[in-house]
Amino acid sequence: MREMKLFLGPQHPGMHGNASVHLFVDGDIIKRSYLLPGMLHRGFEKGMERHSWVNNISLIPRVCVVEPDINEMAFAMGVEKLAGIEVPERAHWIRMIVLELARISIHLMAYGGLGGPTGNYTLMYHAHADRNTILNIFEKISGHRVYHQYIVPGGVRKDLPIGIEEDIHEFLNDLESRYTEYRDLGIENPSIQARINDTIMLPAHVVWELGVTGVGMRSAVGKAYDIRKVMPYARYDQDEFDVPTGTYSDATCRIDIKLQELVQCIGIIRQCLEKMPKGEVRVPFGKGQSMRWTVPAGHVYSVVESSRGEFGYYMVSDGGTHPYRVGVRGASYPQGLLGIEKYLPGTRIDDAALWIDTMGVCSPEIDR
Amino acid sequence: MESTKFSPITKLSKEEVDRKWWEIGDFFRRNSLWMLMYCTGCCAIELPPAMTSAYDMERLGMGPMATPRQADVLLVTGYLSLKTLRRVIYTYEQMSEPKYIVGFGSCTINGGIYHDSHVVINQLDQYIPVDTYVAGCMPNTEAVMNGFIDLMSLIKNKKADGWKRYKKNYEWYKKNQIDSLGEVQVHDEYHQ
Amino acid sequence: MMVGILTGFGVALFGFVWQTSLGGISRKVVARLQKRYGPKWYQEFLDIFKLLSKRATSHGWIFDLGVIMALGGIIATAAFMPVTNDIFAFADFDNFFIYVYLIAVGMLGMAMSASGSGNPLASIGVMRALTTMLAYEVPFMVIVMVIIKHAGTSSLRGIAMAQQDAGMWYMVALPLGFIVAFICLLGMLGKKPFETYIAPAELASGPMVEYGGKQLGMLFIMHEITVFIEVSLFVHLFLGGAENIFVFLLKYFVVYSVANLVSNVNGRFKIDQVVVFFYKWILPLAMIQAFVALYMNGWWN
Amino acid sequence: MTNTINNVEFVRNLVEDNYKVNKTEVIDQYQVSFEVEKEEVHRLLAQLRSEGWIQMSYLSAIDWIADNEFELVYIVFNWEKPVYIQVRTRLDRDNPVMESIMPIHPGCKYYEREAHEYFGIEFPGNPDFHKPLILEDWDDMPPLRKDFDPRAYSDAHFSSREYPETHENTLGQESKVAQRESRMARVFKVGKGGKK
Repeated sequence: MREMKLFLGPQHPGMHGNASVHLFVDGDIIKRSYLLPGMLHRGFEKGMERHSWVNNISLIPRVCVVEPDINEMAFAMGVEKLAGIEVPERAHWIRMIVLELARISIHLMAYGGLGGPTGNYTLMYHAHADRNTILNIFEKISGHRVYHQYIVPGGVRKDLPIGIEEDIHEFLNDLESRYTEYRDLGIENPSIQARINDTIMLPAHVVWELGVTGVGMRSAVGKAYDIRKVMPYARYDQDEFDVPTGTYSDATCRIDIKLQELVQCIGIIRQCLEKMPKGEVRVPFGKGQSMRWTVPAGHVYSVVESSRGEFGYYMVSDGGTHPYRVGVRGASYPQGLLGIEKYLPGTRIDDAALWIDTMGVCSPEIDR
Repeated sequence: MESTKFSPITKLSKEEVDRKWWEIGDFFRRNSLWMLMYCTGCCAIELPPAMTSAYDMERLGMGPMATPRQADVLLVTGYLSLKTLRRVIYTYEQMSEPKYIVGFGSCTINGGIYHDSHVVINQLDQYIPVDTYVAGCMPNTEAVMNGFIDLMSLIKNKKADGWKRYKKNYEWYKKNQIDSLGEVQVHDEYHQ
Repeated sequence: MMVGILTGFGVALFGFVWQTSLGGISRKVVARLQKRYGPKWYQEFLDIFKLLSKRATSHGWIFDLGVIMALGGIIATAAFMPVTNDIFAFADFDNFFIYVYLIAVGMLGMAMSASGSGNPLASIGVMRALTTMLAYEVPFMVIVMVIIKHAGTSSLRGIAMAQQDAGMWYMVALPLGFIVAFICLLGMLGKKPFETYIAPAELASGPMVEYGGKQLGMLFIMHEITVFIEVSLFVHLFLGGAENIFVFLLKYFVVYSVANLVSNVNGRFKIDQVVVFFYKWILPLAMIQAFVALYMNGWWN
Repeated sequence: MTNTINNVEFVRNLVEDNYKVNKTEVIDQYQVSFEVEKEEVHRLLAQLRSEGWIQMSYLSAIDWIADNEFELVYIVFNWEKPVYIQVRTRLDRDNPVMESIMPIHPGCKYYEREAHEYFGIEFPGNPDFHKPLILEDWDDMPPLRKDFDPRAYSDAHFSSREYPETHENTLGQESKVAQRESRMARVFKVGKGGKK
């Protein structure tokens, strides 16, 4: 069989983002594979330098479309650390609720995304139906379904709407009641287990070599390496939640960890809703002229635990009204580029799309 | 005196017959639009809720199709960097006639939030013929469904003729593409 | 002779219309399973006529000839299919082996035109379609041989009459055989657990990658009639044929919607898992059923 | 988790004893940054890796155009002792060359390729750092340099939509153009130091 070249190209039903994977295939086995990034590149870091600190609040969530709140939180924490702003107590708890709701919506999308390459579209439809309820809750909180611009430097844009607690509680109870049904449809489904058991391995030495973080690392190394535990930000230290880990990291283990994290998120949100104090939600910055607000000079690397791993903003300010340099460390950068080049060959064509989903490769983060 | 019941059958000219067949074809094309599974930009995150149980695009007869040959609607969702635009032009030219384009988000109308970026084009209409736009920076899912219904009504009153415009002034489109993109030829780093 | 040919076309047309509308209804049933409304019941007709109204690119004469050969072969097979005891085209031509032979003509036509389209994904899809066909044909043949041996005749109506006279369907008489045949039916219809050859996520709809307007429309018509042939074959072999048209339609509806619901809750196997699954589990079951039916004819007749 | 304060102390003593550190900044209990000479970066990163700072989180550059220098930033992290260490070095802006650190952290092959594409920094030792990665057929200077103006490039290459200035009065209101001009005039007067 001579070597054939196939494109898991920008236009492919299995490719969720917009990146092109060049597969050199012998029969069904992939011999060499390269990810060609850059389809979604829009000069994001150059754009950040041209907008003032306040304008960037609207540009920030557009980095990674699947989890915009993680970017807002990382940017807001970075600016607060540079400018030395202290966020009021209630804002911390509201931020945690928004972040955990975003994490549930991403895990649901990732779990539904498992249905695409394996062909179980019913799982995808059910997961997206629930995710849509979260988007409606976000629309009530911040006015927009996907890009909320809700977490701003200095706290949260405005307080939670009255009566949002009932919606959140109702959604959480509904999701929890159908949790076993979700497990039967996906991870306990024998036809899907045949696709994800003992395949797409991620051994521990690969984790350190690539720099994989998040679910990939926790499923391979077996320790609770989660930024919310290791470097608690925004009152995560006052919430009891445990971090699921595993040592034998195949696709099933990673997806199982994501489902257990889903349950933990539900617990976190419930605790936040009880412990949330009354009071101020935002510290105004820039005494009225927010467009000419200057942040003192300094370097900071602010980090947030996204659903795929450590998501960091490296910010440099030279004391002006515009950020001097902003670097974005995407959580799926290592798995995406180097992982596909070194660890995708050897699998079959059918596993390529599944490999990209379970490893959590999100192409807007790679191109920025 | 002739009988008024059977008026003489007016002999339809060839164009009228074609137009009648075309209207019947439009009825079928309108009610079974197949969109191409190609998430070109960040507005594509509003397609899953539109396709799945929340808003269910299949009620309108629309469904995702895997390859450009089979699809008739190309949804250009979100901003277009130069690399994506080259591949969108490739894909558009592979689709079978009559084909339609829906531009999502303000980035296809005037460059949106990336109007000053060195890699994002500002106006999609210069490069490929766009039939209808859905405004908004990430248009809401209801707006997306309204966009589809707008496209259907355009097909109904025969205004969705983007592919005819593309054929008629092909050189103008090609000149714009070459000016902005340098060359539309796609040769990637790993092309042996 | 002319009447036979006309009724043959009538049966093929009826099969197409009935299966297409049933396809629309089953898409609504599956939609309800997925918490949504689903398309209009005549959506499949709209899709097919829309495809026929579009212009499409052709990749050479093999590409077009293959599609015509596929459609012609399948319509010819459907013409021989008896619908009920008294509605049939040719009296003594409804032998089981005619269907097996003529379906192969249709499938090979499609394979020829798919590989003629020059797209590597299409050739991989065709290879997978033939391997899946190899996997599910063998157990199915074993079970059908048992039925033919037992019913004494290999004509479809004869088998149906045998079951009606004995008042005992082969579904009850050969329970293991029924399960094996149902799983092979899932393979034949290309339903979800064994849908590897038109898997959108890997091969971008396999052999149908390069098909555009008219060719794709003809392929859809061929697919609908193929489904009609296979399901009505299953009904005649295992559910005892039909006295009148309504019984046939009811049995057909039940078999098709059960296959559809089973397929919509399962994921897809990989191609090697499909072959291993059939040869490791289904073939031994078929062998056991054959052994029990032929040599231990004790308890049921 | 051990008390993080002594983590930072532990890191500071470790680095400041064996290396000539130009500047040290403790941003907070979880972050420390060191400015080191170009030659010492490899030894420092190798020692930090042996101490446990095994994960290379980020690598990028900053273009200080004022003092004609690039500044390379390596951010490493240790999950046992959670301290982010930023190792920063200065490179000359005219021919920026920095030995690749792939032998120490193989994971940063693509970070270096990206830094080359955005800033033009050479990384000998990285097999294909000069190949284009993100930008395709890019003919201008590396885009993330401070003296590159994307707005000018965009206006030169891509035509943008013109919006006509004619605001015709459809509802019969009296025109607001005069109000708009007087408001703009006041804004400029305030802007140029006029009293509020």
